Amino acid sequence: MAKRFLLVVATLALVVPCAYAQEASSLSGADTAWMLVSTALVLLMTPALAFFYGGLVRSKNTLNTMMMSFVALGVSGVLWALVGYSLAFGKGTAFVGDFSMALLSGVGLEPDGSIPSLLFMGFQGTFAIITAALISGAVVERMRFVPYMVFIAVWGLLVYAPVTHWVWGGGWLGEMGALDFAGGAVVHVNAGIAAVVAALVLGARKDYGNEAIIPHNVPFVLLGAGVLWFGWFGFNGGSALAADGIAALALVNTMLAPAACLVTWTLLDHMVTRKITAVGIATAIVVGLVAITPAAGFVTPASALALGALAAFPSYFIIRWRVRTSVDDSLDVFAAHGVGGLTGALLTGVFASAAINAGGADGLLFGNAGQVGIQALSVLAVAIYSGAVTFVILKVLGQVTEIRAAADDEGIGMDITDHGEEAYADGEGAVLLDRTEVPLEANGLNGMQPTL
Amino acid sequence: MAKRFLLVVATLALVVPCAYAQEASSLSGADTAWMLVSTALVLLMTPALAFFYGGLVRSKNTLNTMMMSFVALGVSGVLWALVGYSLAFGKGTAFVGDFSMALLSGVGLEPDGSIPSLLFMGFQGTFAIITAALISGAVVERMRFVPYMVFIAVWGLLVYAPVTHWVWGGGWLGEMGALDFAGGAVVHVNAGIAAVVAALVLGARKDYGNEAIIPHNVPFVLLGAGVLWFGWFGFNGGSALAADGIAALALVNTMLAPAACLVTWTLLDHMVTRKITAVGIATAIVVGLVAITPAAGFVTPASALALGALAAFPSYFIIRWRVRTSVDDSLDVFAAHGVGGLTGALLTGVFASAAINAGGADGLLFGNAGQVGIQALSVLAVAIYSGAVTFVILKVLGQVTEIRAAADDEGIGMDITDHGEEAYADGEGAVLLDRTEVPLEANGLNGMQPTL
Amino acid sequence: MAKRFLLVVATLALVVPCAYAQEASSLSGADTAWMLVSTALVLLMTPALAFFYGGLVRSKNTLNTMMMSFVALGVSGVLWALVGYSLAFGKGTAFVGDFSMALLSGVGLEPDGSIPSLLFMGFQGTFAIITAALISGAVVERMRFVPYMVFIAVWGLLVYAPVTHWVWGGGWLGEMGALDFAGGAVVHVNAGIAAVVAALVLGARKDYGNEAIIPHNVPFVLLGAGVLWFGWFGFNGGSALAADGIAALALVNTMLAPAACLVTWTLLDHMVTRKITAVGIATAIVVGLVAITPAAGFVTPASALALGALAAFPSYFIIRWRVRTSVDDSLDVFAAHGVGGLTGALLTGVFASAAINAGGADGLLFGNAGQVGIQALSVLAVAIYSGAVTFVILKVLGQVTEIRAAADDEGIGMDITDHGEEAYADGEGAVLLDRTEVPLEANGLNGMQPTL
Amino acid sequence: MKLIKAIIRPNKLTDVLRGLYAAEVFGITVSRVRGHGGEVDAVETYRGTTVKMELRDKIMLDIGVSDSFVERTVSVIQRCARTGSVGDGKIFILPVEKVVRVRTGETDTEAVTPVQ
Amino acid sequence: MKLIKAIIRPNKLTDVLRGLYAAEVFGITVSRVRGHGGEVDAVETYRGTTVKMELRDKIMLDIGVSDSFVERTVSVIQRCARTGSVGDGKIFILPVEKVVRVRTGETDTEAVTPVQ
Amino acid sequence: MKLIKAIIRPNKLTDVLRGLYAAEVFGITVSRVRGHGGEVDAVETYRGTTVKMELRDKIMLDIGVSDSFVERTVSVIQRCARTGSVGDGKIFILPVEKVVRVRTGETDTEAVTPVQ
Ligand SMILES: Nc1ncnc2c1ncn2[C@@H]1O[C@H](COP(=O)(O)OP(=O)(O)O)[C@@H](O)[C@H]1O
Ligand SMILES: Nc1ncnc2c1ncn2[C@@H]1O[C@H](COP(=O)(O)OP(=O)(O)O)[C@@H](O)[C@H]1O
Ligand SMILES: Nc1ncnc2c1ncn2[C@@H]1O[C@H](COP(=O)(O)OP(=O)(O)O)[C@@H](O)[C@H]1O
Repeated sequence: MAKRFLLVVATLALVVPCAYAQEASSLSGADTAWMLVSTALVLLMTPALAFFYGGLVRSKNTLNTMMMSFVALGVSGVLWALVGYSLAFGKGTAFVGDFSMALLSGVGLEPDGSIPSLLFMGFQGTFAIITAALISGAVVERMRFVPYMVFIAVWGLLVYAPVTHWVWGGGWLGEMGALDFAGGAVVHVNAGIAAVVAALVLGARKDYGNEAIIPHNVPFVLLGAGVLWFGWFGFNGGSALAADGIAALALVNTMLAPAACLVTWTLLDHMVTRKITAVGIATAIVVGLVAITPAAGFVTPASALALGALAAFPSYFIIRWRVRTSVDDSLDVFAAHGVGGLTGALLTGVFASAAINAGGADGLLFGNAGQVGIQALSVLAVAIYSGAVTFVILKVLGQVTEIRAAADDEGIGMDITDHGEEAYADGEGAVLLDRTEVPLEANGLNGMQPTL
Repeated sequence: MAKRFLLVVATLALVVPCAYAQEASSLSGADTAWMLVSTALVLLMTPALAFFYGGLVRSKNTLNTMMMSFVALGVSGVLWALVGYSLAFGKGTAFVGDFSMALLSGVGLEPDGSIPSLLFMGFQGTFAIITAALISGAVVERMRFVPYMVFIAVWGLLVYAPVTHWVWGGGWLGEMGALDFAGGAVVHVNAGIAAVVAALVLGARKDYGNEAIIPHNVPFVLLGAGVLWFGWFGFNGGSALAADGIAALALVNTMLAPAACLVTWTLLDHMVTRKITAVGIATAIVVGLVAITPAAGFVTPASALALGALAAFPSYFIIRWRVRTSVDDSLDVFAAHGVGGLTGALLTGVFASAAINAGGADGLLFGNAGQVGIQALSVLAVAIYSGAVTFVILKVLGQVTEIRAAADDEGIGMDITDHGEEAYADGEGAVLLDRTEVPLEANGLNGMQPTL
Repeated sequence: MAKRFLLVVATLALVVPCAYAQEASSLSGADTAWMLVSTALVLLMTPALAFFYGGLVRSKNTLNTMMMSFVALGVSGVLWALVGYSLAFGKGTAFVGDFSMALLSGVGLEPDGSIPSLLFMGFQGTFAIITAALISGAVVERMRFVPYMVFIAVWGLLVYAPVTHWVWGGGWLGEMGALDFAGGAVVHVNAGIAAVVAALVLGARKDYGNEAIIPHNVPFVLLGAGVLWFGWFGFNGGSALAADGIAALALVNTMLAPAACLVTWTLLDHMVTRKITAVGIATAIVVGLVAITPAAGFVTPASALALGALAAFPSYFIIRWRVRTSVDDSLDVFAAHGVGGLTGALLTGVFASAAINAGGADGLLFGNAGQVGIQALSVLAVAIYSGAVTFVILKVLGQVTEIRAAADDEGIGMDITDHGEEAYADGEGAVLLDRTEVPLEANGLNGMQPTL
Repeated sequence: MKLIKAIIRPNKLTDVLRGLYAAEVFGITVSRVRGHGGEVDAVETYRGTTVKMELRDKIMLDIGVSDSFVERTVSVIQRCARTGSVGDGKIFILPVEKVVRVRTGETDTEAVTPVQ
Repeated sequence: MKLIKAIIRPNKLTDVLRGLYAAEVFGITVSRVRGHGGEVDAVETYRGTTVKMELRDKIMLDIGVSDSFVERTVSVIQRCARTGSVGDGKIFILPVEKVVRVRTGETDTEAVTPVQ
Repeated sequence: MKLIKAIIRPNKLTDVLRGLYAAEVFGITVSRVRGHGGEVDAVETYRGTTVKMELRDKIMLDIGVSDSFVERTVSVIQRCARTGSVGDGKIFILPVEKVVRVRTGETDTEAVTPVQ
């Protein structure tokens, strides 16, 4: 947390009244309260993502898609605590942390900044979880579930943890001055690139391009978008690591940018197709949220409005173009998160203002053109590393096992084939098995009277 | 925030230990933390409303109904930042603010009370959004979407902002001593009256009174009600603008009043129809929440229980009566919000106690009968202004464009006609278009191998 | 709150910087902020439970099931404020409180610890609500709704309030040193035992064991699980009653234990059935949450991981076994909450560490084998009392009225028979009644023009 | 005995049912179907994917009637389901060899006479 | 060849299916339908709007059988679907001119004989 | 006039519709059904309750055609719906006594000729 934390403390000192009490070694109840909430909010984003993604697929793959998010809560969460956190925030080198905090050794209730270091670990863990889950949008409806679990486990350690270290863990990108308030590059570009690579490695769904594959439950998509927005206040606001003015700035920007993106998207939709779509509005919210993520605590609210509005354009047109290609990035993770994150990261370099946040830097608009270059470089570095390592992981995994569902299974739907369940069932024609296999003891109990 | 803020600081001083640190010019981390959370909570109420409303309509209008809420997050949110906030909280006159803070000029991280003024702006913005969205319940299933967007944009500036100024922005109602803790008049009476006027101007749905129009997804209604309740803790609790005793009072009252309203409604339902309905329980929750809104920080918990229980009666019977009239206030915005807000505002005049909140006033029960009169006047003023201006806006808009969907479109359902989407689709018989329109570049990519 | 509060203040003093301001008689803004949020979070758990349970039943009983949770928000909430709180936290004896705080007399904004005592009442009230609602999972699809309401009303006063007093209200279990951070015994064992007793008294559903009764909406189950997790951060984190290191510990443990449980359950599912099920993952999350509840603020994060992983085993196999018996604990409340709570309570006795929380105690692993005994005794006491009194309440109630739905009604589904509603309706073949019964006044209005 | 299979618009169902009851036809089975015919297809767009919806929601009625009821049943449906625009639907009359009422085992005409 | 169209109660489906399998009738198509007949209508209330539900959930079975199977199929359905209360349903027997199995092109009796 | 009742796999619907349009068969009614035949049953588990799903999702087409169209309609369906694995479905050809177009009152062959 090193560098980032210093910035935050610096700005903190300007706005918090009880600043005298804010030595590096003491907890702040207020900051702790806000970070407790933020951690809960970011954790909620993963179930929200499950609904956003789950509503967009066909009903026969609903559960499979939702579980790709839910399982990350387990797999990525546990691995983060065991090693990921240490690889990301351990001292280590400029490129990766170390194992000094593996198994959470030394991560306790002592302050890290003004909050317990354990809480910082938990907060960062929720980021690791959702980043992995984001990738799933590119591989739904065809990737086998067990290889998927292995993939996100490995990816979290080999890709997410080092990239986090680069930017926030004292690594080279942070040192270089790259601004990434809450994860434009670390989370969104990273997941977006991994997604498109995974889509290419897996290949398109067999119906892709031949049949109309349309969302089975758009209200779920809206539910997901709404709750993602809510959770994102913790994502961006919590990245201030304190309940201070910067948190307020980040939170309000996280309200304004998606609002502006939504309005712009609505106008684009109306001009291009004469219809304003619900899936479009949901997508716009996410794109606006993604784009403001790297900038949230570094730009003024007016800039956030502009940034949100601008971010609509590239993602809007790339989504329209993508579906006409053979790249089956099924739920447009690249267009929404990769491109949105890129736009946001570059525009951070344009709009950042040291006047609003002394812990940040000035951007192009305030005379520091170089920041755009630094931003571009940070995105590029993350994209190349993430793309390459994701490719290798999947290819190796593909040697060990079949990562793609059989064509028949794809036809039947992965809910039945991989999970043995249906999302919506009415029980007609379902016949109970197993009654005869009741073990002896149970048979005894079976003989109990149904009512006492 | 003038007057209101003074009240709050006054009460704050009584209960916060570190009161010495609470000068007008310093931030409180704790208050900031709570207001960050409250802002997020109130924002979440608009998606929640989308589900509350969306579940109550027929499935062919699900997305249209939900988007009427979601689009307010963009339109009303952006306009609030651009001008609405300044019109509401700018110094101005007793009747409306000014443009001094337009484009958020001068709204930064400096304290307004004990929180950053930007955060106060954001918090108030979430109120502007949901108030606009509330109105949509009266016009669903028949109002064209683009005119609706224009309507809420204009309404937010011409109705919501001035009325807010009257009560909270230093305007005449606040000066007069009207008590409105979190928006009984500003939000609920205001939206409720606008809703019934809009329903009358638009006319009834063509099937209204002829066909049974019943909720297509009651679980969504319950989801909406549950999440609204959750968000309302920020709405009412956050209106204390501090993490103090008054916030606790407001929050606990916001828990008790709906609970009491729910129990009363349940008994009424059982006595009148012999059935306790889920839509009834969801409605009761909302009515209880609406009724406690103006009173939340001014009455004791025991009064909140009484107030919640009493509030069930008028709304319950007005809903039953309304459906037998020709007034197609489709989702009973008037009965729930207009009447609930009125009941709450008047009962605030009855139950308010200066003993529990020195920043408030005594009500009828504590010897100050005049307060009921002030409350009645404030509701009346808001109702007349809101009704009249809403009428004018819609009539003018009706001159410019057709605000009502064609009868055929109403028959088909607005999801398809206005949004080109279906809420629940299985893709059967859907044929992919556009493959031939692939631009050249894309065609190139089209030739890419499906797997690397 | 007596004993528990002292522990908390003790630990508080160690970690909060402004400790000098933390006398028993002063409020802390930060702690208040966190407890405001926690109260809101726990309240949200009951709607979440409605979805968790509602998704697991057949669609014809969706609303009935959901309303069993929602109605607790009213019934249990109101009764808690009227008497329950006083019975639980009034001084009284070692076995039950008294009526000293009935009608909330004396429960105001004065501090109880570092938060307003009213807020403590509200926070505890949300626990009373969800505990009652939990039981409903055992009686869904067959218990009549009005008797159910009476049951939870009485149960809250005769079972929940006394048991709470034993552990947290200064009663004998607390005095004895039983560790129950957020309600392993008070909430989960208590509800789990009541559930299985209720299932036995009511008898199995008529289709149970003959027909396949399968979940009608698994996404709702996942939604419920996701939101329950989110709310549980308030449940466990808020039980620290302060925004301090212990809250952080409890919250992070509440993140890690379910994650570990989820991973273990996933592996079990894969080994036993070759499929990883969504209902399984949702169940695992709940079991992990239940198990960490008594331990959350007393064990290290590493212990939380172990505890979560271990807790998967008993619940997993008991669920598999239970469905082969004649005990129709329909949604496995016993296996998830009773057994999960038991496992958690015992493992708290194993993993508790006074080093991480001086307000707790050492467990078996840290040389204090006796703690396991105390834990076992506390679970046993709660189980016996809860089981016996639940049995008596239901038997008495069964004398007064029919508590079980008629077989025909069970066949039709309780949504129609008890609530006169359908969860999902398309209005086909629905005919509007009542138009002729319009009262005279309404008829007048009926004659109004549809458009102005 | 005949089986009358009618495909109609969903929003005409209420009218048709009322008409049938008035004509003393009480035994009716209704299903939700989708149909393709001469109607213009709706175009929908999901994130840039444009699709043509070639099927429209329709309602199918299956009505078993004794021979003497055929004509009036058909004419009620024709009258009540008609809007005049393309898409109003079709009526098929199929021969039936035997009808059985499950509850009583009554057959043919007795089987379709409603209980009082 | 005949097509047996049976309308039954949803909660009798499991029993009927078991009965049919026991009678060696394996080719069955099932649809969810709603029916109006002699049953009492349910009344529902939504926020003061009272509605009468004139249609009850039913299941329709379509079973193509060769002539020799008609009788036993009908009697199985009659036996397994009966509760004795109004609403048990109807069975229609329709003549079929030809049956084709898509997979093999087999027709008529061969088409409805299940694969081993 | 005949009514062709075809049961096919859901994922073959698009192909079959395309084939039918190409063969100038435009009037089609589609319903979602479930079928039991020779396919292996899916096994599902919900919290330890293991169930066998004996019904598979299928699509039923109802197509009213004049006699001259019967053969080509059947052959299009056979061709487009075939995968070769068990479960491809069946086609039933039923006699129809009369067809009426609701909108115009036209009957029989005119009734099934699509509007231009
Ligand atoms: N030949 C047919 N066989 C089966 N169903 C048909 C046939 N023709 C039409 N239908 C059904 O009737 C509906 C309306 O038919 P359409 O041709 O669009 O209108 P119209 O009958 O007014 O000319 C279609 O959507 C379809 O469901
Ligand atoms: N004449 C009919 N044509 C088509 N379906 C019918 C007919 N009569 C009854 N049905 C179907 O059978 C169901 C049960 O019929 P009903 O008359 O209520 O009971 P019962 O057969 O026991 O007298 C109805 O809901 C309807 O779906
Ligand atoms: N005799 C029948 N009557 C009605 N529907 C049938 C009959 N036989 C098969 N079907 C339907 O056709 C589907 C496929 O039949 P099946 O016997 O599984 O495969 P195949 O036709 O390839 O041998 C079934 O799922 C069922 O819906």
